[in-house]
Parts: sequence; structure tokens; C-alpha cells
Amino acid sequence: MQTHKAKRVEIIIEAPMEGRLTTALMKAGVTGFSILPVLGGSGRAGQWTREGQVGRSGMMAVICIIRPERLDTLLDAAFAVVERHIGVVTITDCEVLRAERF
Amino acid sequence: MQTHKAKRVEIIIEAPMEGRLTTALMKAGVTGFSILPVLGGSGRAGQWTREGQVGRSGMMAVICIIRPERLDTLLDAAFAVVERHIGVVTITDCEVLRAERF
Amino acid sequence: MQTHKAKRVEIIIEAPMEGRLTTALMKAGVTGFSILPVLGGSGRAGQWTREGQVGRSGMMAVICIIRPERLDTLLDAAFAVVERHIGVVTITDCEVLRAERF
Amino acid sequence: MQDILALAADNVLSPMILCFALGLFAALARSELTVPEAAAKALSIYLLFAIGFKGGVAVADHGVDGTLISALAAGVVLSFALPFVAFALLRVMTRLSVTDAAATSAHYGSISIVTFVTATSVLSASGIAAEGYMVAVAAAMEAPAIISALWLAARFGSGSKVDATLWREILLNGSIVLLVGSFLIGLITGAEGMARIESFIISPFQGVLCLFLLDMGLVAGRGLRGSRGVISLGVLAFGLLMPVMGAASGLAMGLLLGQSAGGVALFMTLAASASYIAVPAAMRVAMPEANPSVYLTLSLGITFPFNLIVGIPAYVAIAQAMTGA
Amino acid sequence: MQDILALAADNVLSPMILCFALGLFAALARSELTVPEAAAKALSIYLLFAIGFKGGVAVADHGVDGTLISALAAGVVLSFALPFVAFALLRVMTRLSVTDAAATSAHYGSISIVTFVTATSVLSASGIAAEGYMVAVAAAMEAPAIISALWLAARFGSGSKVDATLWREILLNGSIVLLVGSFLIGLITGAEGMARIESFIISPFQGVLCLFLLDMGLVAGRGLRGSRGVISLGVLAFGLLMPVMGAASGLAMGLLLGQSAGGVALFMTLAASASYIAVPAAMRVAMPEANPSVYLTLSLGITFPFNLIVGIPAYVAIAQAMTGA
Amino acid sequence: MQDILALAADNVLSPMILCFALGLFAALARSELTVPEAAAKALSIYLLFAIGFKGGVAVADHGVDGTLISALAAGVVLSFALPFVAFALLRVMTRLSVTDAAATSAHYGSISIVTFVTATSVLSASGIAAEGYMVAVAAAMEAPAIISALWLAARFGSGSKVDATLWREILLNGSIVLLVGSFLIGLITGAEGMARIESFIISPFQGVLCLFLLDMGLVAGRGLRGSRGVISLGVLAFGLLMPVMGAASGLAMGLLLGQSAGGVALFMTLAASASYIAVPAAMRVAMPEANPSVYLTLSLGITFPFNLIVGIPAYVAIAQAMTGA
Ligand SMILES: Nc1ncnc2c1ncn2[C@@H]1O[C@H](COP(=O)(O)O)[C@@H](O)[C@H]1O
Ligand SMILES: Nc1ncnc2c1ncn2[C@@H]1O[C@H](COP(=O)(O)O)[C@@H](O)[C@H]1O
Ligand SMILES: Nc1ncnc2c1ncn2[C@@H]1O[C@H](COP(=O)(O)O)[C@@H](O)[C@H]1O
Ligand code: NA
Ligand code: NA
Ligand code: NA
Repeated sequence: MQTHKAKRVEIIIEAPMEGRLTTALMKAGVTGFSILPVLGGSGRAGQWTREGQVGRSGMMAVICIIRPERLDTLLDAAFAVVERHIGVVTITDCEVLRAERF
Repeated sequence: MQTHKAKRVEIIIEAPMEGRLTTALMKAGVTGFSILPVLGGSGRAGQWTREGQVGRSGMMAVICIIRPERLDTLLDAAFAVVERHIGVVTITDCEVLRAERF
Repeated sequence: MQTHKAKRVEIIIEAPMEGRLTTALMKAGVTGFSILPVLGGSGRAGQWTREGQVGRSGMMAVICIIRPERLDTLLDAAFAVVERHIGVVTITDCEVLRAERF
Repeated sequence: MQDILALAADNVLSPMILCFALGLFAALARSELTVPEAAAKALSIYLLFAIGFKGGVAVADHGVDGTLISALAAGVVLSFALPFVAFALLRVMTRLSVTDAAATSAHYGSISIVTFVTATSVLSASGIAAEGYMVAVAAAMEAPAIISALWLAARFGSGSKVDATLWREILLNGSIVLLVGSFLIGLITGAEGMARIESFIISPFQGVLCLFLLDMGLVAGRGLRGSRGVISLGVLAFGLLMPVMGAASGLAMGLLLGQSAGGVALFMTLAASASYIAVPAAMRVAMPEANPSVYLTLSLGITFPFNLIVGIPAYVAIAQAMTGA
Repeated sequence: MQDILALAADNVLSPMILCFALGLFAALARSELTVPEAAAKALSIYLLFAIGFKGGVAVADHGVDGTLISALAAGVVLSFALPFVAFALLRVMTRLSVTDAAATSAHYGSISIVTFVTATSVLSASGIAAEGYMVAVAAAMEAPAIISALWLAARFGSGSKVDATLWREILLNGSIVLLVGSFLIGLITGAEGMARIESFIISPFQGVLCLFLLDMGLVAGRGLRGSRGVISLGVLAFGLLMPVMGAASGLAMGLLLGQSAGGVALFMTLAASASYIAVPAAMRVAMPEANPSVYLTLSLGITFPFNLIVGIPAYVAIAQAMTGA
Repeated sequence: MQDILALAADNVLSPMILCFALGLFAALARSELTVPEAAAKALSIYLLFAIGFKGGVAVADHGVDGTLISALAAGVVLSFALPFVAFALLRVMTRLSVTDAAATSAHYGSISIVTFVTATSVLSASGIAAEGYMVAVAAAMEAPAIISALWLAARFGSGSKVDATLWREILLNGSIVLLVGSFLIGLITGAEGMARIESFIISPFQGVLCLFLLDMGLVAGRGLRGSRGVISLGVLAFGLLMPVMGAASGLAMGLLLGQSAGGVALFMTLAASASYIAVPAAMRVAMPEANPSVYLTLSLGITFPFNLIVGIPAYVAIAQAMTGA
């Protein structure tokens, strides 16, 4: 089946920053993403679980599939938001079906 | 540690189609997959969150780890289901432990 | 934007084993990971959904982004835990922003 | 007329409607107030179970009178027929595509169980009795409209595939099974069963409905915010006219069947209301090309609030006037 | 005998059991009706808290009579002993492997708190009092069976590793902590505490139990659908015979302790019931090679419905007959 | 003094506080007992709705007396002022950075609605009336403290960015909207509205509060376990001293306003309590460099239990003594 090269960007970010991140992405013209819940984790700031969170804020994972040539726009937009905040940004090479959608 | 080449296929699809997709996968002999919840997202049809959904249907992410040689079977089966529907299909190269399980 | 090579390890494991896995990871010095919920899936032991689970235990996905040179330590620690248990371990090449965090 | 206005005013100032308004306001003001998905679903399970059970107990108490079967039949006929009315209106009043119009018409033939629940609560607050079997009629009206809509879509152009799985999903959807199941449980256990769980399903009912309508307001408001541009003036007008047409057909049916004032009001409410759970899910599978924003905004953002605030009190007053109660 | 049948018929036609049946039906008919995970867990927290608290208040009211300690001891002994019975029966009646048989036996030595809760609700509906401390006995019976099962597995071949973490998880599992904790809170705050939260934990109790059993029916039904092929005739027979054996041992214990009719019935219920929450989780960790379909289908798909529908009314009637109440 | 101790003892042995203690114990003992996130949020929606509605109905009943506006103003002033006290104390008593001290001070100027709810439940259990509008004061006190903290942070060094979005998030945060909204609904529907949903919002209230405090205990305990090393002796002392300072200011304000014993007690409670929902979320956005462990452990792990167990009964007794009630 015909596939096309793309990038998969996964941004793990604090829940209170999610709206700001997606707004920044939309402003940068990145209109395709999906948001997955994160139940817990560990990082330099220690271990946490959603159950042990006040207000159960926690973190979210935002996944964007994007054409390779648009990656830098996306990373710039994302970086401006996460810069001062905790969070992880990873980029993976991938293939997609139906490239016209991206 | 000994690892083996495999493909990671991630299919983001509307919740009402999930059962049809997994049935199609099983019929095509793809018996290994995991389903993750998606809380919200954005695409050509605009932005959505599960909280703003009636019946809270939303979308799901189906992840299949599969041997490279079985990829096409999987994609054909998946494509037949998602064809007329919204959704995203991505394929990533990966390595797995315990290849005998796939 | 400046990125750095890393590995993305995804471990899908039974919920009752989650605490043991993360403890083992921490002991092996892997202090960065995120845990995502899994709603259902299928494998050699058949199909399941969280809704049809007693006690709704189900499975979890643990995601670790790690420097390539630390991968083997991680896999050894993870393997010791999942060895006798069901579960899937996949490794993907990726790039990260802010490498000093890993 | 004055009575209708008084009742309407009374209804609008009830805690339920104000909770709905609060939810609408919060969503439109972009407050992050949310009712968790699981909690909203739990509330709806409670409401469906309570309303079904009460209906069953009422039928067990008063016996099944002759109108039960004919009411069920009447409900099915209405559900089949209303999509044709809706489709015709949509094609005339709006520029929606055949697919969008057909998908929307299915929603208006089917029913909104929350609108129904709110109507029963308004009736019981006013001390007006209604036939207990109306919950069975509600269940019977959920699905037939879908068949009409699929036929319309096929007839006027756009394809659609409906497999056996979809039929099972529609006919055994959660709310039908729960409504009919709890109705039967109420019918079987009768007054004795009621005595055991009365303090669970009667006393807190209206309070639970308040919180549920708060959530409905939030969802409807978020939907409206996301749908700017989708709703033209014609579409808006349809969303207000169609429930009136539905209510009129319901009124005719209820009077024809010789129902009580409460029964007639509920028939009007069912016919006037539009589905926003079962039918949208079915449409996503059967007619994926139809735009969900259109039919969701119409049924949930326009017709649902209209029925809640203006419709129900009017239907109750009209039903009372027409049955001479 | 006639009394037993009458009571059984009464029980089967209670809203609780019919709700369970509705859930079973919906799951077997593949309806998508579901109770959200969080809601089901919230319901179970409510039930555990209410039952524990009530037990504590009852003990505070009536004072602790001499049988409390001996009842706890008796429960622990039963929980240790029953896995040996279960293991022997399984090896004789079925072709299950040693591991599967050992894992299953742990479930039958342990208890199902929902079965216990349903029995208390049947008792209170029949106006039969029971010793309040039986909730403490229930908590005490959760864990010992696991030790027996691990010993059986080790003795007859299959290895298994149990670390300190697992012991903490078992002994401090959510339901034990909540049950014992709320029992103590009831004991400390007594009638005064009860007065403050009575309308929360007494009146809605049976209604909440209905919705919870609806969910149990759904889960049990989905489990049964997924387990075709796992359950042979021998396994099925074990699932029906074992609760009878358990109930008999419970009866003996209860009579030996000189308990009231209600207490004896609850002892029978505990011994007859099989765990499906705490023990399965422990087995996934300690004996991962054992097949969960086997023990879950048995305890939840066969023994749980058996106890609910046939068992409990029989145990109550037998306990009444044997204590001369 | 003796009265205070007696009341305190009574309060400590109430089911609510014991539930909190049970949660704390379970978390510290690393039991896996958890209340699902959705259930906890649903409980908090219930509590906020009930308390707001009751307040509104009380104001509708008794009329708005002159103190309403002045009480709101007093609350806003307190919320603005207390962060300065807190910041000064923190800089003197601890080695926290400017950023951490400023972020923490915002929490202490703001309020904890659960502490407030618990205080109202203690008052109503003791039959002490309070001004219904205090829920509006509670809502008004949530946000101003954030402004003071941001000013402090900017003034003493660490930058922070606050955009319009953040202000909207703070002012329209879920609990403010729900509290004010349900207050208004109670005000509008009055006694009639109360009659319709009384059995939902009055009778089960204390029981729901029990389960909610159980969860608060679990969350506070898990937070404490994860914060070893963060809390120095100075920080701990601050967490106990600051609520006393807050309560003293609240006392002064309440007396100045000429409020009833209940109103004064609630003013003390509000001023003594520290936010752990709205303010932390705002701080993560505005001052991401501040360490959340510090302010969460302080407000939730130290000050919240202190207020619950020691504070509230003392505030009630002092308010009674000082108002001569
Ligand atoms: N290496 C990693 N892999 C996956 N997730 C991570 C990693 N590091 C941090 N995280 C996630 O990001 C959160 C904050 O990380 P940190 O800023 O390092 O405290 C953690 O709690 C995890 O959920
Ligand atoms: N580029 C993308 N990356 C990640 N998720 C996407 C992307 N595009 C679409 N999605 C997801 O698929 C849903 C439907 O997309 P669409 O069909 O484009 O409206 C969106 O709401 C997202 O959840
Ligand atoms: N190939 C696969 N791809 C993704 N997830 C899998 C795969 N195989 C197994 N899983 C997940 O792991 C669980 C246990 O697998 P198994 O041990 O094969 O029964 C399944 O229920 C799935 O959730
Ligand atoms: Na209709
Ligand atoms: Na047992
Ligand atoms: Na304060």
C-alpha cells in the first residue's frame, strides 16, 4: 500500500499548559493533533501519579503527525510554549497512509 | 539484549468504528493490538475534546506491533475500514524483544 | 531546531506489574518515564476490554525516552520484570529537544 | 395562554433549567468547569434506570390498559414518518446536502430521553399523572427513524452501508436496553420492588437531574462554540420549527389514542425532541460523509434548549387544555 | 424445603437479582451498555464503606460478645482450609494443570464481598439480624487462602515468587482497608455517627446495590462470552459444587460458634463465595502462568451467579432452620 | 478552653475526620486504595453545588442584610493582604527562594473550599447558623491573592508572565463558576427550589463529605510520602503558624462586620485555609520555576489537616466566645 514519509512528534506537557500548546500549534498552522491522557510518570521533578495529584492535573501527551518540511515550524511553536515548563518533546520518522490529509 | 525488527502501526479512529476495525484486524490474522483512549484533537474537521462530545464518543488509538512481512495484510485490512472515515494511520520502524510473540 | 538522538521504549504490561516495573526502572537509574492507560487489546491470550475486566485491571503502557547508550540497562531491567509475564516491549529511534533532560 | 406563560415562567425558574443555563453560560464563557465523562454517564444510567423502573411499577399498579400496544405502534409510526417531514423542510429551508439533510432527519424522528425525563419531572412537579408505559414508547421510537433516513439517503443519491452489526448496535444500544430492562424489572417487582429502592430512585431524582442538565448545558455550549459558521439562518429556523411540527404530530397521536393529559404531553415531547446520542453514533458508521457538526448543533444546541425552556411547559399546558384536564 | 423455594423465588424476583440478570443479558446479547469503570469503582467504595460502617455501629451498639475473636479465627481457618478442598476437587474433577488448579483454589478460599453485601441486604429485607462483626470476618478471610494456594503450587510442582511487596499489596488491598477502616469508624462514632450519615448509607443502599449488580452482570456476561472453550463440564460442575461445600463448612463453623441465624447465613455465604478482585490481581503477580480465564470465569461467571440466585436464599433458609430461628 | 477541647474532641471523632484519617493512613501505609479521579471530581461538584445552593436559598429566605457587600469587600481585602504576611513569614522562617515563597503565599491568601464545606457541616451539626452569603465571600477570596503573589515575585526578583487567558482561567475556574452559579440558582428559586431538590442536597451531604474527605486523606498522604526532603522544620512551622495568623485576621474582620458566631467562624476558616486546586494550576502556568512540592505539601499536607482537626473546632469555639453566642 502506498505510504508517505512524515514525522510523528510527541509532546508530553503539564495539563494546565495543554490549551496554550494547542493554541500555539494552531496559530503556527499545525491543525492536526491528538491528545492522550498520561496517568503518571517520573522525571527530574520526581515521581507522580494522577491519583496522588491535587486537582488531578497531571500531564498530557500531544501527538502530531506532520509532513517533514513543516517540522521546524511545529518545533518552534511548541518550544516557545514548553520552554520554561517541564515536558518532553520527541520526534520519530514514520510513514502515513492518505498523505493528502496532512 | 537481542531485538528484532518490527513495525509499529498506530491507527487513530472514531470510537464507533473501533469494533469494526478490530474485527477486521482479527479476520486478517492480526491478533495483537492495544487500544488507547484519545481525549481530544484537531484535524480537518476542526478541534474537539471528549468533554464537549455528545455521548462522549471521540476517538481511539489502536496500536499494532507486527512483523514487517505482515504489514501489508494489516494495512489492507485497516484501510478497508477507515477508507470512508476520518482517521490517521501511521507506520514506524521499531525493534521488539521476544519476537516469538508476534 | 537542535535535536539529539534518543530511543523511545514502549512497554505494555499488566496493571498489577506496573509498580514493579517502575521500581525496577528507577533502581536501574532510569528516572524518566510516562504511563498511559490502555483500554483494551488482543494478544495470544485473547481479546479483552477494560469494561469486561473484573476489578478493571487491564494493562498500562510505560513510555521511556532514553539516551541510546543507556538503552541496554533499561532493557535488562525491564526484561527481568516482564520475563514471566505477558506484555510487549518495543524500541524506536527518535530525536529529542533539550537533551540535557535525559 | 396566560396559564401557558405562567407555567413556562415557573419552569424556566426551576433549578433544573437554571442549572442547564449555568452550564451553557460556563461553556460559552470558556470556563474550564467540566463534569467528568464517567460521572455524566453514571448520572444518565441513574436517570434511565429510575424512569424505566417507575414506568414499569406504574404499569404494574394500574394494569395495562388497551392503549399500550396502540401507543407503541403510534410511536413507531411517528418515528418512521417524522424524518420525511424533516427532510422536506431541510431541503426547502436550507442548503444542506442530501446526505446532511438525511442524517439530520434521522435525529428528529428519533427522541431525546433527557428531554423526556425533564418533561416527566415537570409533570410530577405539577401533580399531573401520565401513562407509565410511555417509557416503552420512548424506547420504541429510538430506532425506526434511522431506517427512513437511510432510505432517504439512498433514494436521493448518497450511498450508505448498513450491516447486521450496525442494526444490533442500534437496537441494543445502551439506553434502549436499560430503559426497557428497568421497565420490565419495575413491572415484575411492582410496588414491593419500589418499596425497596424508593429512597434511591424517587427522592434524589430531581437533584440528579439538575447536575445532569448542568453537564448537558456544558456540552451544548461547547458544541455551539465549536460550530460557528455551520449554522445558517435557515438551519436555525429549522431547529425551532421542527420541534413544533413534531409536537403537533405528537398531540394528534396522543388525542387519537385517548391518552391522559400527561400522556399527551409526553407524546408531544417525544415527537418534538431530537436524538443526540444513539443516532449520531449510528450516522458516523452508516453515513460518515454527513457532517456531525450540523446534526449535533441542531439537535443539541438548538432544539434541546428550545424544548427544555419553551417547549415542555407549552406542551404540558396545551395537552391540559386539549384533554380538558 | 417449600419455605426455601418461596424465599428463593422472592429473592430471584427482587430488583437486585433482576438487575444482575439484565446485565448478563445485555452482555450476552452484545449490547454496548456499560457502566463506566470509575462509576463502578465508586459504587463499590460506597457499598464497602456503608457495610463496614453499619457493622461497626452494630458492634458499638450491642457490645462485642465473646464470639468476635473466635469468629475471626474460624474465618481465617476456613480461608486456609478451603483451598485444599478446592484443589483436590479440581484435580479429580477436571484436567486443569497444577498451576491453574492452585490459582483457582485461592479464589475459593477467599471471599466475594459483593456476595456478602447481597446476603446482608437479603437478611435485612427479611428482618433477620446478624452479628455486626461479620464484616471484620469477611476482611479476615480475604488473604489466608492465598498462602495455601502458593504452598499447593510449590508442593505440587509449579514455582511462584512472592515478595514482601506482594504481601503488602494483599494485606492492604483497597477493600480490606476500606472495610476494616469503616468498621472501626462505625465502632468509634457509634449511634451518633450513624445519625449524621444515616440518610447517605442506609436509605439508598439497596438502590445502589441494584446498579452495582447491573454492572456485575455486564462484567460476568462479557467474561462468559470471552471464555468459550475454557470451561469444560468438569470445571462447570466444580463451580457449582464448590460453593455448596463451602457453605456446608460455613454452616458447621457458624453453628459451632453459636451464632444467630443471620450470622450463620453470612458465614455460609462467605465460605461459599469466591474472590474475583483481590485474589486474581495477586495471582497475576505470583503465578503469571496460571490462566486467568479459568479462575475468573469460574468465580465470576459461575459461582457468583449461583450464589446470588440459588445460594443466598438457600443459605438463609437453612441457617434459619438449623438455628431454630 | 474546656469547651474548645470538648468540641475539638467531638469533631475529631466525627465520621468525616475519621474518614480523612483513614485516607491518610491508607496512603502512608501504601495501600492501593484509591477513589477514581472522576468520582472524586463528581463528589466535589456535588459539594460545591449543594453548598452554593444552600447559601443562595438562605439569603433568599432571610433577605440580604447590609453586611453582604462589606463582607465581600472584606474577603477581597484579606485575600490581597494575606500573601504579604505569608511571604514575610516564609522569608524569615524558611530558606525558600523568592519564587517558591511568592507562589506559596498565593495559596494562603486564597482559600480551600473543602475546609469551608467541612466548617459549615460542623456548624450545622452544632446547630449554629451562619450568613448564607459566606459562599459568595469564599468565591470572592479565590483569586485576589494571585495578584499579590505575582507582584511580590516581580518586585523581589523572579519574572512571571500572566496573559489574559490566565486571568480568564483563574476568574472562571470551575469552582468559582459552580459556587457562584449555584448560589444564584438558590437565590432565584428560593424555598420552592429547595423543596424540589432538598432530599438530594441536604440529607446525603454529610455522607458524601465523608467519602470526599477519605479521598482528600489519600491524596494528602500520597503527597506527603512523595515530599520527603522538601519540608524543613521552618516550612513545617510556617504551615501551622500561618493558618493561625489567617484565622486571627478573619476573626477581626468578622467582628468588625458584626457577623453572627457562624459567620465569624467561617471567615476565620476561609482566611486560615490555603488553596490547593485553583492556585496551584495558576502557578504552574505563571511561575513554572516554583516547586509545586513545596506549596502543595504545605497547603494540602500540613495546613489542610491542621485546619480540619484542630483549626475548625477552635475557630467555632472562639467565634462563639467572642460574639457572646
Ligand atoms: N525520559 C522520559 N521519558 C518519558 N517521559 C518522561 C521522561 N522524562 C520526563 N517525562 C515525563 O515528563 C514529566 C516531567 O518530567 P521532569 O520535567 O523531568 O520532571 C515526568 O513526570 C514524566 O511524565
Ligand atoms: N496530523 C494529525 N496528527 C495527529 N492526529 C491527527 C492528525 N490529523 C487528525 N488527527 C486526529 O484525527 C481526528 C480526525 O481528523 P480529521 O479527519 O482530519 O478531522 C482529529 O480530531 C485528531 O484526533
Ligand atoms: N502485537 C501487539 N501489538 C500491540 N499490543 C499487543 C500486541 N500483542 C499483545 N499486545 C498487548 O498485550 C496484551 C497481552 O498480550 P499477550 O501476552 O499476547 O496475550 C494484549 O492484550 C495487548 O493489549
Ligand atoms: Na422526535
Ligand atoms: Na470462599
Ligand atoms: Na486563606
